[in-house]
Amino acid sequence: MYCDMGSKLVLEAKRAQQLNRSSGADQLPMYQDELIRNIVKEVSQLRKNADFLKEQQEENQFQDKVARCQYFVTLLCMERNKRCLLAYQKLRSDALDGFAWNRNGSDAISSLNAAHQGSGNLSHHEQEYLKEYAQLITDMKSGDYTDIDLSGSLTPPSDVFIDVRVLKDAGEIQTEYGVFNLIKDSQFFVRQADVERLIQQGYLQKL
Amino acid sequence: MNIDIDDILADLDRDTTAIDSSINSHAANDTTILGSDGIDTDKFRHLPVLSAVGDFEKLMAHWRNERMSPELLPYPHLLMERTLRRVQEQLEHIECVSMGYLEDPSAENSTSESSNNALSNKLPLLCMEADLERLKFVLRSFLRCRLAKIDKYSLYLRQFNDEHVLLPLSELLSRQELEYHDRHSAIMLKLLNRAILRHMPPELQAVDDNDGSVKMVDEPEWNRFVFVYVNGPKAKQDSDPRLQVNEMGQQFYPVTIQELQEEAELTIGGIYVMRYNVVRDLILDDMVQLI
Amino acid sequence: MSLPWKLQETFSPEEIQFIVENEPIKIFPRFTTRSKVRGNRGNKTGQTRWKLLTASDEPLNNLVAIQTTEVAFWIALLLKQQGKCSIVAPGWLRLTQLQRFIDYELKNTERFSELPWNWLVVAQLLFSKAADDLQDPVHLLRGKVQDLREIRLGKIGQGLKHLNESHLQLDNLSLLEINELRPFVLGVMNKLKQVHGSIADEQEEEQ
Amino acid sequence: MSYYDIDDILADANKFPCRFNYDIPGLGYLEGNIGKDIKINAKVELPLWLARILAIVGGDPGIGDEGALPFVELMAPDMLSPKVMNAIKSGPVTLDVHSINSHFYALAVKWATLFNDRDLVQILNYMLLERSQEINNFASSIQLEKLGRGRDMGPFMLTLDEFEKKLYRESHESCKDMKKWIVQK
Repeated sequence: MYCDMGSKLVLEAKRAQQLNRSSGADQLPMYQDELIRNIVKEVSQLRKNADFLKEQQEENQFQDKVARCQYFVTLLCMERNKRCLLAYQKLRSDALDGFAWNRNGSDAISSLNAAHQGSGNLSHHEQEYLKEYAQLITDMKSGDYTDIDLSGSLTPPSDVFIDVRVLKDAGEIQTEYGVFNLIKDSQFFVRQADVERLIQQGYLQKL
Repeated sequence: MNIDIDDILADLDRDTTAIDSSINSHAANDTTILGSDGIDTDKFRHLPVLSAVGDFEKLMAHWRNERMSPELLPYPHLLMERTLRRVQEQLEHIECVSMGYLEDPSAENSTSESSNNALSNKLPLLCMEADLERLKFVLRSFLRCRLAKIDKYSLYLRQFNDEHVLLPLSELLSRQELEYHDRHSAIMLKLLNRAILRHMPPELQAVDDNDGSVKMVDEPEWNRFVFVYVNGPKAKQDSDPRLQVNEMGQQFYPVTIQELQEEAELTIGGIYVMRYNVVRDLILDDMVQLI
Repeated sequence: MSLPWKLQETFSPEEIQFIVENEPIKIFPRFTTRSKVRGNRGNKTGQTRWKLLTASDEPLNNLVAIQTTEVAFWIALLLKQQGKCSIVAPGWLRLTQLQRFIDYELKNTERFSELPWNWLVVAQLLFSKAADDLQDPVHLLRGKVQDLREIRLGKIGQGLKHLNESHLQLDNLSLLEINELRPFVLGVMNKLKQVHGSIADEQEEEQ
Repeated sequence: MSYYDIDDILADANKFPCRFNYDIPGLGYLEGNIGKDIKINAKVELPLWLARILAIVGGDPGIGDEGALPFVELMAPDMLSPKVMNAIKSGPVTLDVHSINSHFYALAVKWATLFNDRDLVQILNYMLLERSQEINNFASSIQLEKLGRGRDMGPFMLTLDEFEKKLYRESHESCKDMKKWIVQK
């Protein structure tokens, strides 16, 4: 049956959605290149059928809808395939948007590459999209909104100053409250905003 | 730093609480006034006083409404302009103050105990930092929420300029948001075109075709349920002609749930779960708050 | 998405806490700021003037030790953390008062007692950060608050059978309780609305 | 409902029995006879995205659409059979909705819309309220330490359809976050 492949693709999208939400990790399953190409082929075939049916109708001057029903079904099949393809791609690009924000814009691709799975699961177009969207975030962060760090934490700052323990040597950091030498196992009372990235990177642990 | 406008404003604020109500009415129109400049020192004595704290309260209300409403609400241009300016000034101010501390030799420490003491001595600075972080958080969360909605309704917003004359896109969004909307739709469409649409027959290449068996352009879910708190007019003396009084002497807004052809009462001080479209006007007028 | 899906259409408990923290609360400061000359913003005297954007700074620039004043909750907690004040717990946060609320909850199965809209957040924050400022032993207060929460949750559970496609009035529920309920109540009511909407539209067409 | 809604697209892929009201040339492939015609009264299972449209379009514009039959007649699927409806009425909570159809509510609503089926709406209303209370019990009672994945969620959880699963998941997240917040304070 036409469009069965489309439904299969959407099932893949559902899987991607669940993976994304349950793990909370920045992950997407492999881009279904082959399945998509096959669906596109099916659409071309449907298109040929439709052209043929239309020609036939014009030759025979079929007027009534019943005679044109096959043509109508062919169009609906194409429409359905389009919806499946777009929904799949849209779900993935929405997930990519999330990656880009989590990774603070600019270095999205490289940090995705550095991460466990890399950007290999993305299509060529998706990689380019991610790069461009990351650039857009970087640009948004400058200008009028520079001061508020748009890609910063969305958890309210309940404790602006916190105690942290150093998990890995991280060298010296300069803050408004002086220089801190981050040596493994030492503890500090610091401004959370100053060390947020270090916590995310696993250098520091909030106590 | 020369004259600190906020200090003067703050002083004025204390002495002139009487004009508070005019601030409110001014602020209610906040979103529709465009192009007015930031307050300059010569003019500001003639303008209503807008305190930082009052603005923060308004920002909180905008943030909470934006987070819970299905639609993208109008960008509060003037409020945001004032607030962003204050953030910048406060950053400079804090830097200025902390420079003073850094020069103080007792502040140069790297052990936790002594920096603890040093921090305690800097209580006001610590507090100002925390205060600024809080403000930055709300601004960030507010804007990120708006960007998410701009993405969600990207195509719907594209039709905005011709269809909805009430508020053109350039007023609904900030300048930066407009740019974001343009650029993000462009790269999104590029992706969809390259990956899919260009492989489709010409008549199936649109992304905004609403004539197919499923509408392509998503509108906000106007009748989605929301939690609301009915606050009524801000100042007691301000009466709202829409208000009625029930047999128990309580003031309420009569509302109609169109789809069910049902009437309901929204009592002042009450908490309700209501369809968004039923309370939309009251929310935009600040008589009802999304919670 | 630029807003994580978990924050879409709801708040996190931390965000509710943030909202509540902006409310005023009474404190006994342990230090004085009033005597300083107003407008002295320099640091020559070692005294910095408080200048805030989200909360009134006037009381902070006019503190007199052991004289109660009202400041934003988050400031009270910050001062408390630094040992610079004690917090005046609200009147309802007493064993006798809480018992009265519990009695009311038990007696009135159809209504919620008129606890403040922020009671749960205020109680939890004071328990963990200002236990020594409470009038009654904190473990007993915790118990009462836990009882209240459970009784109210039970009542909410009972009330869920009244969910409908029209609207609901939920007076005296606190913001945190509403937020906890939100996904469920809205999920069910939106679905009920959809179920009933499926025939409502037809009805209009018939007319 | 959105164009990009994954669950709506999947729901639409479900097949419903249809009866053709016309002889239609070339559509034989719908019942596995490629190249053949479809005969009047032929009973064919069609995905809802197709059946829904064919059930409202048809007739002959030349004669005027008044009284013209649509291409197909949609027939009640098993998931809406009297047997299932009775099972809902007698014990909505013990019903294995998932095994009946994993998009039960979505499809039932689509059906009610197509046929203005008031009885179905009443049944759905009852079923939704009864089952959602049970869902809430599960969503709110599971304890923090039991959150490890793969743990026995109880047989009821396996009977949920996609809407119910989502409702459970979101309610559960909310209760869990709340419990975490309280423990941390």
